[in-house]
Amino acid sequence: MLLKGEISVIVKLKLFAASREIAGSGETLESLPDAATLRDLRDKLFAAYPDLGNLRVQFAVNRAYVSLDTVLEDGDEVACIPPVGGG
Amino acid sequence: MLLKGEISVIVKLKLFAASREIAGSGETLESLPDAATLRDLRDKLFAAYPDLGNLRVQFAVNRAYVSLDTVLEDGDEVACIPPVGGG
Amino acid sequence: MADKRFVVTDALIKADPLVSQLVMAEAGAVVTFVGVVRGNSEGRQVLHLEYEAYPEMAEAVMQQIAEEVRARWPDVQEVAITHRVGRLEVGETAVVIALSAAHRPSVFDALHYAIDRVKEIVPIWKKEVWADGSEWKSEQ
Amino acid sequence: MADKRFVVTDALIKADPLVSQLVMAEAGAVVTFVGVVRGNSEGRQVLHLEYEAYPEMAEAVMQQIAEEVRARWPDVQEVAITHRVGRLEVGETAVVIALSAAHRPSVFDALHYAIDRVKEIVPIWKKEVWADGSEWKSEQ
Repeated sequence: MLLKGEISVIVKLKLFAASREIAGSGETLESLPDAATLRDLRDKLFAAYPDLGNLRVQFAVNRAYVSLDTVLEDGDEVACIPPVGGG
Repeated sequence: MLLKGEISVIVKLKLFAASREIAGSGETLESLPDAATLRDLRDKLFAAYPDLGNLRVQFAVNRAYVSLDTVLEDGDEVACIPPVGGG
Repeated sequence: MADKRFVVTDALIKADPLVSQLVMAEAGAVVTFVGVVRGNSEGRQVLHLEYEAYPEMAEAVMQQIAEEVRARWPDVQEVAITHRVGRLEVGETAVVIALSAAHRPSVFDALHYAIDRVKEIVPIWKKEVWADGSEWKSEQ
Repeated sequence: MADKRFVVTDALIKADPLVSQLVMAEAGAVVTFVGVVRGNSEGRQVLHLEYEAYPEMAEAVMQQIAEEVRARWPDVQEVAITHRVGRLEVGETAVVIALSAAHRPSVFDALHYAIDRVKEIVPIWKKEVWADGSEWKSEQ
């Protein structure tokens, strides 16, 4: 049995455009403690790649924009979304 | 020398859509006295084809909408334009 | 003429040829209005339409409309209008209007204005043909 | 899929295929917005653009925009959006939006709203490449 705080959630993280270039990769697996939120993942990312913090990124979970309070589940697809520029 | 009131102006009259059907022809030559106006031609047409008077027609001279006071010149192209329905 | 901007034709018409005419290095946005023959008019089933034009004047009036549009919306760069005539079946395209501009905000109102003016002043007429009759129709 | 309404693709895109998708017996008006790569951005000469997408989410967000449009303008019948990705040259089409309605008045504002929302929320990114550098660009 896993205790809270242990690694129990693995999410797929996708990074695009400027965030992909900063992280050096378009897709990674991220391991998080049980009950971790999107905010926790964001803080981890910003710590690893400080330049990401200057990008005004949003995040999506399973292809929808969601609040940073969203609790991540094992197998979630999280996307780091810098300011979009379509059209 | 022609006196005022004699036939001295011949215009080409084009009729379209409902006005063409009422007049039975899409193009005629109309003979008018010198200094005749578009209003004179209109009145002549309405007398010949009373149903035209119910159509709310406009007239163009040489492919532009003009006032009924326009004096017609020999060789002018006059068009009888019932309410348009393009688009 | 391949690059004529204001055209009355009895051939099938499409949007992309007009878009291609208007695309230049500085045209970031092209909008089109495509008017399609509807199968229903005030509750009656339309079999087909017959469009008739005064083509020389219609093309001149289309050009006048383009000048009106550019006078009111100076950001609009180019305007092209093609109207089909003859017998049109339900679902076929009767008119295409295309406008280009470097940036977006102007083009939507300008496009709306252009189609309204086409319906108001271009000498083109439309006869609806139903199973039991026909009639020249106008929005005026 | 031939009739998919919301598409991210690396192929050349055109307006008429979307118009054809939306033309039905009751659609009297189809409007399109065609976004074209401009050769100039804030005074700098653009060599080409690189578009990148999160395609699965981009197509879902396009569908959400269509639902927003139909909620605000109930006269709008159908919406189709195609966005191209990859390397695009100046003058090529980056995005096409098409809307259909039985009658005209709604479609112009709805089209304006749709392109604004595409630029605001669809996860697609654009890198401008100049002779002396490049940059990810956003209107946000």
